[in-house]
Amino acid sequence: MQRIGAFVCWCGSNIAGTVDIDAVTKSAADEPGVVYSAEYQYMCSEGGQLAIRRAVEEHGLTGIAVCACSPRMHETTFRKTAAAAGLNPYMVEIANIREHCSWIHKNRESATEKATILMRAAIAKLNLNKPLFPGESGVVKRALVIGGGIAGIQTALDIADAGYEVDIVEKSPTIGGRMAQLDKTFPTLDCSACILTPKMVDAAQHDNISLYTYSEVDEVSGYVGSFSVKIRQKARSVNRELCNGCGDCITKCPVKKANSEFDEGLSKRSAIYVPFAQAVPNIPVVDRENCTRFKTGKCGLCEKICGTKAIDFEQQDEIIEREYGVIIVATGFKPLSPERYGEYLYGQSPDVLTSLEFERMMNAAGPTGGVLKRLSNNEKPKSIVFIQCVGSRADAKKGKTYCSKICCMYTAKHAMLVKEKYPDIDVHVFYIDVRTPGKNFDEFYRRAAEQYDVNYIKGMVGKLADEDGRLRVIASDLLDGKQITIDADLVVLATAVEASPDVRALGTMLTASMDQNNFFTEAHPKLRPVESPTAGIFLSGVCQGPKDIPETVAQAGAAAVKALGILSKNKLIGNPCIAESNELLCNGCSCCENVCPYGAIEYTEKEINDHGNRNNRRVAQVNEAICQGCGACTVACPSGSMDLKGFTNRQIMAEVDAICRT
Amino acid sequence: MQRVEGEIKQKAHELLKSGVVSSVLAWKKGDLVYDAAPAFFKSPNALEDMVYNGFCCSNLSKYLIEKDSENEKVLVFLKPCDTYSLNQLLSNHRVIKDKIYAVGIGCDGKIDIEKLRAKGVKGILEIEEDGESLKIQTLYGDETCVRRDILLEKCLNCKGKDHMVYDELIGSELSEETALGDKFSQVDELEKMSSDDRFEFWRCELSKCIRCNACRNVCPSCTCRKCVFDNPHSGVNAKVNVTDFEENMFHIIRAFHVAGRCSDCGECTRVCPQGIPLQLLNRKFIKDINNFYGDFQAGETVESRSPLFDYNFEDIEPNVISKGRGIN
Amino acid sequence: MQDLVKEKPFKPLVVSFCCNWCSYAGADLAGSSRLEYPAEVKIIRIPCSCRVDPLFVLRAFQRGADGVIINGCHPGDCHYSTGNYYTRRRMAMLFSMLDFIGIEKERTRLEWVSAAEGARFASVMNEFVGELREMGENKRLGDIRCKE
Amino acid sequence: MLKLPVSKMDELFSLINSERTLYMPLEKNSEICFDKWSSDASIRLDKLNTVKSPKDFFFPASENIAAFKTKGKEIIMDDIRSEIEPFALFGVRACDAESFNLLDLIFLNDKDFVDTFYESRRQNGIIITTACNEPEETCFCNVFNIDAANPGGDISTWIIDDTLYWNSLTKKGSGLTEKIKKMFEQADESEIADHQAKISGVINKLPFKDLSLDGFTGEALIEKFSSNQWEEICHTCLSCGTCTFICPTCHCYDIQDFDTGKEIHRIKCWDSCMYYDFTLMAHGNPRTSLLERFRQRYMHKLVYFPENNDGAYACVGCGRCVQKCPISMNIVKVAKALKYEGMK
Amino acid sequence: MNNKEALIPKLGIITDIRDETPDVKTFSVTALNGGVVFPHMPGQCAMLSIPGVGEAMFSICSSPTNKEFMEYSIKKAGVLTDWLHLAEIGQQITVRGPYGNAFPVEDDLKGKDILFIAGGIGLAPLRSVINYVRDHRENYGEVDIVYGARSADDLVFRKEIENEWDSKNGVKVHLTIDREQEGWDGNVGFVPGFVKSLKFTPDRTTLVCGPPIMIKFVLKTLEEMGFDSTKIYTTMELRMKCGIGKCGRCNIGSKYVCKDGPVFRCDDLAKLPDEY
Repeated sequence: MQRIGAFVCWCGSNIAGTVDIDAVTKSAADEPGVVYSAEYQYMCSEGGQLAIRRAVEEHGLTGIAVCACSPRMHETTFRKTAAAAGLNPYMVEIANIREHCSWIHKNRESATEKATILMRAAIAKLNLNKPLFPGESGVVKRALVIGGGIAGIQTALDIADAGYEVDIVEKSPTIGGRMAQLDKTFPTLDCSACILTPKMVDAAQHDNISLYTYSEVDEVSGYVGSFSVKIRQKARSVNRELCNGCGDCITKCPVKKANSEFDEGLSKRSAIYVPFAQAVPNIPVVDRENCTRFKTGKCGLCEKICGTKAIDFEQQDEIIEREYGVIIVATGFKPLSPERYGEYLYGQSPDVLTSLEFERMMNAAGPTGGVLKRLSNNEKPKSIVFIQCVGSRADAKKGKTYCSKICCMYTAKHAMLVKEKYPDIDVHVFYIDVRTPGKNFDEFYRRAAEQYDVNYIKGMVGKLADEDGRLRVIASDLLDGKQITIDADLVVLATAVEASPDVRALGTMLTASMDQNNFFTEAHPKLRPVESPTAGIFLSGVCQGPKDIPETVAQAGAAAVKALGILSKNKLIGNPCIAESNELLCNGCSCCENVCPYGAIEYTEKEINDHGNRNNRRVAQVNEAICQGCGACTVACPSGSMDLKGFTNRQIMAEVDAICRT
Repeated sequence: MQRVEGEIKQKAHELLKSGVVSSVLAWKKGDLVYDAAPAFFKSPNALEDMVYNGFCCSNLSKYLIEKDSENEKVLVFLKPCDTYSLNQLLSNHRVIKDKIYAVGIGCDGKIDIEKLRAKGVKGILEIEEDGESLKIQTLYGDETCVRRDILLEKCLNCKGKDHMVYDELIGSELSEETALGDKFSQVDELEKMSSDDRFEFWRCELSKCIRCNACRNVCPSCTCRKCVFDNPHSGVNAKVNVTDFEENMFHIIRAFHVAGRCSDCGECTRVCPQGIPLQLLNRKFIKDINNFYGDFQAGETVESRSPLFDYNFEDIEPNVISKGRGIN
Repeated sequence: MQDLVKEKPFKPLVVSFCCNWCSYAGADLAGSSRLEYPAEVKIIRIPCSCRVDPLFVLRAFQRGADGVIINGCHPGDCHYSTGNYYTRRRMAMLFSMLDFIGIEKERTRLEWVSAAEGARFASVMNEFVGELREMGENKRLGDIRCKE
Repeated sequence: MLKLPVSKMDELFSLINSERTLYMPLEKNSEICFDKWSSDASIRLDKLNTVKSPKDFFFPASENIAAFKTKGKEIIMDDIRSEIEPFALFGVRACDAESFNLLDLIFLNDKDFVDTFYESRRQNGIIITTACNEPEETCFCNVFNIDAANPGGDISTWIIDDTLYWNSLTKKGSGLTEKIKKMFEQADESEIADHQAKISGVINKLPFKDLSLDGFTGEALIEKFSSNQWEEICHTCLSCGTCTFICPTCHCYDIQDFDTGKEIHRIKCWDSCMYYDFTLMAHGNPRTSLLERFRQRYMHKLVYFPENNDGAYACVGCGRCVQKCPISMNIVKVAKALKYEGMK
Repeated sequence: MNNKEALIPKLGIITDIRDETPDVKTFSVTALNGGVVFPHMPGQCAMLSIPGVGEAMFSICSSPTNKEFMEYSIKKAGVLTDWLHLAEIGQQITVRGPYGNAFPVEDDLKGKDILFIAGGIGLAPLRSVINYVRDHRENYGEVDIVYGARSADDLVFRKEIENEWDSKNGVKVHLTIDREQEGWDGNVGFVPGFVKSLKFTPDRTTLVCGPPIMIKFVLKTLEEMGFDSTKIYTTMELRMKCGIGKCGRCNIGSKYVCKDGPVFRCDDLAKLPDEY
């Protein structure tokens, strides 16, 4: 039995104007558990709060029911008041008799009746309230960044600069990511490498940053503040400590036929290699699939040439176990492979390139040394056709339903770069819409179309046909409604941005939710765009959705700030209104686990004493640090063993009962 | 059937004797001809009373729940439809596969003695299966009956002759699909009625309920340690249905709590002493799930996840269903 | 004489569950915008629409409610990212079952109301109460003991 | 003894019904149970073995015994007891009629604690039994010395071909007979003898007719209680309440409060000793295991009850549990399994 | 209203609440217009209830000689008792009874030397007898009370024991607690061992009440000391609903605790199945 004080607020005339305060106050006194009821002009004012505190003291109240404005307005206020009066702050319930009553009803009689019922419901609930105590957990002052592209680098640098240690885990042998592959960046046309490589070096040299390249995340457990992660550092076959990066081994390697991932397969590399000249760290890696030593057991030239004895064919994958307070996902993207669209002849004609391949070709350090040529005959093309929206904005069966956001701009960039270098080449761009929202973006596109005379055609390309070595582009001009054909020497496909397909496994490990396109879901699409719904997991860059470089960097910084918000705390105070499992009732069926969006429910085998019967049972346990208190599990649980503190089954039923009591 | 019974006994004998299992869960012969009660057999000698015939209706998977706490392995015989329940129990972690040895056995439909009684046959002493017809000896003379006419409701909507999970199979060639047609036909019929008629129908049926909990306790998907209806702290507990509301609530919630997990094994209907067609409530949920979220058969695999614990961005809106009704 | 006894207009009792993050705020907005809707609607605040157990809905009817409406965030906007998707399935099942056993389907409803949709909240409530007024008292799913 | 052509039975029912409410086995929603007679009801006197025993006319599944209102610290108790209307049950089998005598032992015999709710129903109800024309294979009433051919109650009746024979056994019965006598003509007991013999003949062929309960006495209590047979037979019991609720002699009940919002009803309702929470207390449960609960039910029927009631078993052999138990467990099997325990 | 009906309660009012231990309170209850709600004999029980909260059986721990009010010492254990512990003076409750048999104060105990052995809250049912015996001191011989609890704080009726019972009128009280505790100079140790050390002669009539485990060991000790089980009484507690031997819960074998008990002579109890 509680000793409840009911306090009815006038809110000046806001409530008192329509609701008979006196009547509500009087009938509150008759409600079960109520030992004191009072009214006041403004409950939220200093005076009102004082009245509450005094009443708690004088009448030994155990709970406070305030009939006032929306709890969204002053619940916190009254909880503080309760705490100041020595009560648990969760022994407070608010009846919203302003927004939900006095402001919407004109008839005094019915408004008073409704206010009385709302008061009654709040008291009925309060009778079942129990003091709640938020859980506390410690914070490991270290961050993990998964992905070493520009997003990961930026986030890591920001966190490291703030004074916390960061580890970057990068799958490939070097950090740098997609941006390192780019030639120029829009809309300024500055050199991508020139702005990226210093950041890569910064990251490598930062005291607070440790790089784990050629590494992957194997296992994640724990929760915000203390994630425990297993990182698999794949065997490089090169001792990182001993290697001085001289490159002799690369020169000596007899295998020269491996496809260069960095050049999108347009050039070849040796079996022991660094992806590109500016790679960080500048330590080669043996590609065991192509290495003769690993294939046949013979060879070993690199080992012989190496002056520092850094080559180690026996090297094994190494598992590193670390604790982290936060994890930032920066897994980026990969361009969609257009092979599935037979109509574009990709993979059939060497003169059909993806934009990224084209980007490499235009790069002075690229496979052709920056010379634009047809790979079929090494001739300079006379006419180039760019096709946009390859795989983007398609129906779900054919490609991606979303707009990849960056293609319009990079295609304009490519067109412009071509025209600048080779003004005599005809450049055609097929587009559905040209989308240029962004600072100086539209100007950039117009410059391409107007100054550089790029032929923009609103149209859909139906198919390509190989006509005596030239590529016949058959398309419909949507503006004229006519079919047109253009003979091109080179066709460039602006392929969709696609989340790396292997991130789903990572998402599962992190219990971070993902959308059907394998992009990570943000906690709130508007208000929490860089946080995953899972506490302590943050999203940086394209892993959350297509973005250009400035947006990626901005989001990377934002993710860093959010992460720092946790790292800078010594203790995390949880929300006490979270799910709670009654182990005596739990039957271990996993229904709750299935619907928890946060992975906050774990099952353990535990000895349970059920009225003297002891046995081992599989029971659900809610991790206080992870649960956010949505209550999805409570309804999934058929036995009612899962309940939500602060909104228990009994409390909600009591409210229902009170409302329906006529 | 006799041959299969022999093989089953043989298998039970073999596994008990060799110590692979410490008990056998099967059916035991009683005094009355149609009496085949679920029973545990712990010694090879006891197996004499074991029986497998047209009256072995019980879905034995329910008895496997928490057998894991006893550090012993149980041999269980499961008809094809029972294996769906086992899978469901496995996926809900209520049964540990290692603790059981499941032998799938063939089934050609089981007989509902209540249907025979409803035909006015009294004083049943002997029943002889003669192909598709049954010869019944009673205290009041001999009767005959077409087997199909007195098959259990669940057999008329047989899920097929395949076992979903088993360690080995015996007599699966015996299996015969006995399904007569669309298992949703009765649900469809009800849906076609007016709301008033449906209300009337269910009032008549549910008012028969004596709240004996047989439907719940026999259900292999109802596996709560303590049902909300038994828990004084749940706020909805009650020993009997005092009002029609309690009848409705009990049956709606009973069906809802197993929606997406109910494999339609039909045990609830079989055991209801009052003959309430409880399967209709479960099948309504199954039909809705199939219509709204795609065909789903609970217990088909251990991995299958209840559609109620899943979602799609484009799921149908409840208001549309209740207004349109025409989503079928 | 009988003609003189004016029948009291039927006032349906409506229990409205509102998700704290969207609909409850939407209802607050309706209030601060002074948008009228019938006083018969009584709101219960819940953290997410997925907190609504079918038992709560039945409970409301048992205790004499004439209609129950559950309000949550629009699909995709759930504060907890997926809660309302589960609500949608659960309530689809429950409403369909209520309909199946002959309870007037119009007595139950699931609506998506965002924090910005004060006007919509008011209009949904007006519409719902309007329909309930036409339908009259809930006679099929009440507990006679609670109505006496 | 009186008699009446079966064709005039409707008239008879109508007449009885005008005097007191008449109940009998009727078919409703494909269920046959005792229900209020009306001229258009579907009467099923061929199916006296209703699934539910008629015990709920005297011991209803639930009844309000008190109502309270609370206000602050105050409790207001309302008198909610209502008068019981006079009624008659027609078509009660011999076994079911005997079950009321057993319930009387519980609810009426202890003069200090008479169950007055039961008492007033009993006082207001007249039991008109009907001999079983076709005992079923599940019947074993003869084991309890109940004669299906010669049923008890206040009035017994026989339906033989086209004639209804009527014989009052008690004062209450004669009282009713007096009022309707004009419809009948006199009959002689010899007229039903052949029929009774025929029924006895059938009973002699019943599978369980030779069930013996020798040795089920208080003396063998500990031996029966400690038998290891319980372990064997209880194992597959589902702990449902089917047997309890359809049993004409089971009489365990619970007392629960229901808050209607306006007042609190104190309800006395059927309960089953098979349920886990039947004996659950805040600090433990004397019967936690299925075995203990299962044993309690049958020990009560076969040992405890006779020990407390001069050897009367709490079973009348109606055969309902034999027919309806979901797992075909029943009192016959238990009695057979425990037959030799404690026998000297 | 039919007052004959045993299941329909009477109203009572809580007139006093005393804290005995951290989880035991003693409630004084009178009829609405004062006086006891009904007369009883020592050892009998009553059903107390708060409508809507629950109903449970409690031993009446006041002596029948107290005609002004009844007392119940109640340990916090479940929904109803939790509620009662939060109740205030003036709270009305419903009471029905008296139920069960009583200690044979007027026959078997008369003229005998009596030994009371209690543990924890188990003193509550015996208190009624003790006070009855004290009030009719001339009818009984020597009286010794052995009482133990987990700690000194868990001893109920401590003031009464020390101020009114001990060493008055030839009543001796022997207290013990399970473990050493600061400020305790009495005996330390479990009740059975303490009983043994006190070397009572086996001609005593003994009344035992306490937790089941204690009872078990006390009975064993008494047997060892040569006590005759026909002169040992104890009182049982099982789940009870009706209080009148009908609802079917509280039986041990064919005996109903609410009707045939709660007081059992140990030789009778030994004949019953071990299911309590």
